[in-house]
Amino acid sequence: MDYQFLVKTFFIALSGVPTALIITIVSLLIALPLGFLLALSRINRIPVISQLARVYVSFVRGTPVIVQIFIIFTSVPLLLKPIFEEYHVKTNIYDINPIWYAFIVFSLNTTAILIEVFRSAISTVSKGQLEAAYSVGLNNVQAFRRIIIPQTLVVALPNICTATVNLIKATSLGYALSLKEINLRAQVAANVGYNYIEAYIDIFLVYLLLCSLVEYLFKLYEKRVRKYKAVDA
Amino acid sequence: MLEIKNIHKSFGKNEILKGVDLKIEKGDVVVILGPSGSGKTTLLRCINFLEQADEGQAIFGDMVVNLKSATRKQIHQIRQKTAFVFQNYNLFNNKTAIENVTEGLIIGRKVPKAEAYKIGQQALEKVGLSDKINSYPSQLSGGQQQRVGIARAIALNPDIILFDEPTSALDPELVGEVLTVMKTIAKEGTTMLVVTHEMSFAKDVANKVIFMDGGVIVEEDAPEEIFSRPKEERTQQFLKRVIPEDYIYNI
Amino acid sequence: MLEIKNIHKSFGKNEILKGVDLKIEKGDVVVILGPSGSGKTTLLRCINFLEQADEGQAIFGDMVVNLKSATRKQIHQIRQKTAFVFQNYNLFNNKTAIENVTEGLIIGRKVPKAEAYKIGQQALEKVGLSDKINSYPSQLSGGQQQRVGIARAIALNPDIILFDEPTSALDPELVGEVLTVMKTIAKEGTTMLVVTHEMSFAKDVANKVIFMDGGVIVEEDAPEEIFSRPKEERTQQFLKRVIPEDYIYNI
Amino acid sequence: GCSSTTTTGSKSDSGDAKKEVRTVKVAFDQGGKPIGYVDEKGNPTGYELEVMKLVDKALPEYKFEYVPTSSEDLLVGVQQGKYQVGVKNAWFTEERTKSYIFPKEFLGLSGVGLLLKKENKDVKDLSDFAKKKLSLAPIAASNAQYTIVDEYNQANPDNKVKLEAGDAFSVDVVQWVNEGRVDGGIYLGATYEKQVLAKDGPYHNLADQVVYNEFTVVKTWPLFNKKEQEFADAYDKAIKKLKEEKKTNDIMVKFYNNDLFKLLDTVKR
Amino acid sequence: MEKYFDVTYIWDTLPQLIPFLKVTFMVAGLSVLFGTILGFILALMKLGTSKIAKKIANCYTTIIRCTPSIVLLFLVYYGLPAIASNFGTDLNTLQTAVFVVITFSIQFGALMSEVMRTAYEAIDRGQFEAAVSVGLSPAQAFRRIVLPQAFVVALPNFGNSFLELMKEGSLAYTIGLVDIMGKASLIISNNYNSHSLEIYLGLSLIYWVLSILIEQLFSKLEKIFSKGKQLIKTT
Ligand SMILES: Nc1ncnc2c1ncn2[C@@H]1O[C@H](COP(=O)(O)OP(=O)(O)OP(=O)(O)O)[C@@H](O)[C@H]1O
Ligand SMILES: Nc1ncnc2c1ncn2[C@@H]1O[C@H](COP(=O)(O)OP(=O)(O)OP(=O)(O)O)[C@@H](O)[C@H]1O
Ligand SMILES: [Mg+2]
Ligand SMILES: [Mg+2]
Repeated sequence: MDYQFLVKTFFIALSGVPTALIITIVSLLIALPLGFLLALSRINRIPVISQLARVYVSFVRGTPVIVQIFIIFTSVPLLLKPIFEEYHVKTNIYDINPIWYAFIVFSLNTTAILIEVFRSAISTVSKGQLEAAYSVGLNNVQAFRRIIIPQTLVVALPNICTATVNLIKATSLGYALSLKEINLRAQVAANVGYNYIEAYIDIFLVYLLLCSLVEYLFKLYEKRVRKYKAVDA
Repeated sequence: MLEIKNIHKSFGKNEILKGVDLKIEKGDVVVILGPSGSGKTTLLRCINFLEQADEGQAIFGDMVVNLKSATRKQIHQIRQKTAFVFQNYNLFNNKTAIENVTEGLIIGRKVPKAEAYKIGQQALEKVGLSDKINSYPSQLSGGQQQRVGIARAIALNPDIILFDEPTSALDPELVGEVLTVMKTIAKEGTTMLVVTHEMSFAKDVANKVIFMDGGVIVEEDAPEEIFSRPKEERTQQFLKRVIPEDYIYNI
Repeated sequence: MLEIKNIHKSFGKNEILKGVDLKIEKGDVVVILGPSGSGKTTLLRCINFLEQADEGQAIFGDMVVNLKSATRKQIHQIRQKTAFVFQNYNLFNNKTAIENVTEGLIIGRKVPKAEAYKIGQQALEKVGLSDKINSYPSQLSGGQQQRVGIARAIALNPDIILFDEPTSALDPELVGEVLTVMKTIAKEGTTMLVVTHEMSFAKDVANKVIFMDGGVIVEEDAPEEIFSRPKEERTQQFLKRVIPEDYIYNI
Repeated sequence: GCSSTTTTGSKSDSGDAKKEVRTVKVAFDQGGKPIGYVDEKGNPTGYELEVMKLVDKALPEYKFEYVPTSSEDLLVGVQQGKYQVGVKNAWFTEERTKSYIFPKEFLGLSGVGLLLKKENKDVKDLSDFAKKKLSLAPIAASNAQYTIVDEYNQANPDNKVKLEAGDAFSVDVVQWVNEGRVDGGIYLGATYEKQVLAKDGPYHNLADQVVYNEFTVVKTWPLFNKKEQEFADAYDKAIKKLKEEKKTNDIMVKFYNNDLFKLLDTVKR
Repeated sequence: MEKYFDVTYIWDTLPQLIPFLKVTFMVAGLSVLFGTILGFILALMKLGTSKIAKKIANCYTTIIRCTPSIVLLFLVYYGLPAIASNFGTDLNTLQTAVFVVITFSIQFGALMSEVMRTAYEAIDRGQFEAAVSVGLSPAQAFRRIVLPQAFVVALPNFGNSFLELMKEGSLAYTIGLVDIMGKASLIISNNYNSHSLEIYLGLSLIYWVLSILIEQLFSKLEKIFSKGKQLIKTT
């Protein structure tokens, strides 16, 4: 075991954290509202959208993320290129930073998971809450923003936490997109002297730190938003 | 002030309301009685558009609204003029008592925050909960929750308050609390339409009692009349069941 | 038949039962009254070891059990002699009515299946539910569920049945159903210890009424006595609140 | 958790070592056609494996057991002693001798070049490539080709090639170059032969669109676990003989359509 | 795009991939079996009265949840033999599949412990109390009343975790165990990395169909086991 390398690579792996976090945050920013809206469409059985959402969820949940990454990474440029050419878009599609692919894949993926999370969470908020909001003169948007969403969030929070932790872990697959995230940085460092054992230990430590920190923050936040639940008996 | 005409409502094939007419004047306290499933809740909900009626008209002052094809704006207007007190309170779980009361004012009516708080405090005081202003619903007893529910309704200063069995989810001992509050605001001249099983309230406070069964109004009259001399047989039967003779004590 | 001595129970720092003594003879129907939080439920639960008391004795026929340090075997024996009817029914959701009733017989008492079914059927018949034998709790109304709960208790043929507000989760109209059943089995001589707010039941059926407050027994007496001439002030206050004077009608 | 002091395989339980046949695990990168791969019938084959099979025959005191795996696992596994030796078209670097034994005798040769679009056919090596500021397909970090570019960059800090690590599985160099997704990729001569030049190659239809400019030939080595000096010595003896008998040349022609041994004099590393 | 994309590759791959489902199922099946047992033990620790046991179980769950599967796989594949060799046992001769199953059992156990804990807590305590009040022993009450109901609550989550596991199983390829995903990779590399898009599409098709089948199976199971429950929510 090369301890010097172990320490050095730990910091190299750590320098991949921002990349992992950016992907995570962007994906969540897209997936949270989208997942919520699609969950509503499924609950209210809005035709077409609801069925599409269903197929979409089942595909995304049914196939490995790495395969999804591959499909998006390979096919998006192939599909876009003729469109770009047709409309004389100047940008070279291959100059796009691969992080955009990561945004697409992980947002799509997280959205699918959050649809299910929100679907069950929304159904725990009783219909009476919405009716009461209407009865005091709130409109739909107001009722959702002020009454339903805050309550849904509390129920959904533990599952959102799980989804976030899984998302952070999944960003390690970003190496397939040549993204300089935690995993890839450590592996590149390991390649020089083939110090893979040390590299994997470092990857393990960085993810453990990162994810338990995220979990901890979620717990704190959960405590805050749960305050209205008082001391449940 | 409020007139409902020929309201019909079905769930699937089940016709629940079969043409109900109703007229309430300003300051009236109207109590609706009737067996379970007779459509009392449905009637109230249709008035407040929590259900969409299949047919019928509501006349609110000079506003005439078709209950089936009301526009969003009309619905909003009617909801601004009414308030609803739910059987199981339906307080906003994520808001404190005062926030529950002011929510509709601040967000729905755009009343300035400070003013809304003042109105809210007065309303909570009226129901005797000045000391629970910052409690969450989960920290209140059922009776207290329902009193917040009533405060929420009166704070809106609506033309009419609809009550759907406001005491039936309460322990017998807490019923008193809520009835007292209701009596107080009734005596202040608030117009109220109340579905309840509390005969004492009907007898003491109402100036009209309506007996519903099977989706129609069977009988309506002043409370003294209906309790002592019910004309219809169904009314008699019902009253007998709800007020059993052996319930009479002389303490 | 059952004697409880000096039962104490605290939750954390909160002392809920502060030394309660109780004596029930065979065939007695004892009703416990008292304001919310006075410890009525806790008392019943301690007798059935659903809570472990901190101090106290139970004397069951010739069996003397220390409530704090009872062995598993003693607990099991006492539970075999008692049955509990819960406020919110607590029927086994995954079992039909008849399975609910026979579960304790077949599994707990090792009664052969066929015999257990016969007993179960009789019990369900007694509560008027012969036609609901194969319904799941979710398919029954609240009153029906509670009647299954009572059938489950009487099928065990226990020495004593403990009732904890068996009607308070019911709609006012369904209360009658359950009270009628309770009256019937009381008249058959079953020993019962009943926490209830139903004064009519207490008055008609009980041969002893106990009034509890603040974790102690304030007063106990025959129902006629306690209702018409309560000795303690707290009892008077309580009864006034629960049986409001204006609740009296002459139809 | 991990110790490099792990005792190796079955050595300990052979009482009198001389007579008993020792089974050793030979790990190989199963995705490395035509260097090492698993054929349709599930048999391990490829240039490096066929040579190892001959080495096995020449060493009666050893019995080779071939373990197909990924390149990452092979590297960790040999270092840990899970496998006694690994072949994966590995090249020599000084740092790696800290983790593995490189024997005296190399195992094979590998032609490395740039795969380019036809119009860039005059880009002959990495320095041309860098000068023109062309973009390079990502290479898996554990791949030897990554090292070649990396070393070039360290040697030529003012004329660097933009090097990105990625993953082999998602990169289809020929197609990417042809599409224009990248300008070029580091490629193995052997693969180019089989994939594009061969009549039945899957990208034979692109033979007119892309070119392959070889810029170097390197030796490839088996990696031995640090404790396997004795085994490495035995390997050296056996392979030396095979090379003298030209057996390795035949196998190379069979798998690479090309005999790189002819160029051995020009090979620097 | 037509130049590269050749649909026939999708259909041609399917029959080559399908036999390797066997491996996928074997890994998933065994991991579910052992993982469920482990999860049960962990759930007991979390629900029990011992504070230390609770701490240990929670810590375990956090660590495992925070470790990417591939890293866990390597830690088990190399860590276990390294630890065992300190005790004089040689685990390197074990089959690769064993390590894969151990890895995913460890992971599935952590997931399941949470699923089981929440399912248990979702069952009203009154059910247990009613059962002991009719004279069942605590063990009988648990087995006959609480467990069957908790099982129904846990089923959907169990199904989700199962799907998750099946997909993660594809990582086994990294240490040389060829399941359906591994086979796809092999086909691609035997094609010199060409037409990988089509092959992966074929692969995802199989995964998708499989997951739909599993989902259906679980919702059927849920219906069968939740007799008596179906009306609760609709009132
Ligand atoms: N959303 C609904 N869908 C289908 N049927 C409904 C719905 N809401 C109410 N019903 C049915 O309409 C009938 C009348 O219900 P309603 O709640 O108005 O009665 P009610 O007079 O308020 O009775 P209670 O005293 O029990 O509250 C009942 O038979 C009920 O089953
Ligand atoms: N598990 C518990 N932990 C802490 N406090 C408890 C617990 N159970 C009951 N209490 C407290 O004990 C007190 C008495 O409760 P108990 O349920 O016995 O009253 P009760 O007389 O049955 O009242 P009610 O008529 O409302 O049912 C209450 O203040 C309650 O908050
Ligand atoms: Mg109603
Ligand atoms: Mg109680």
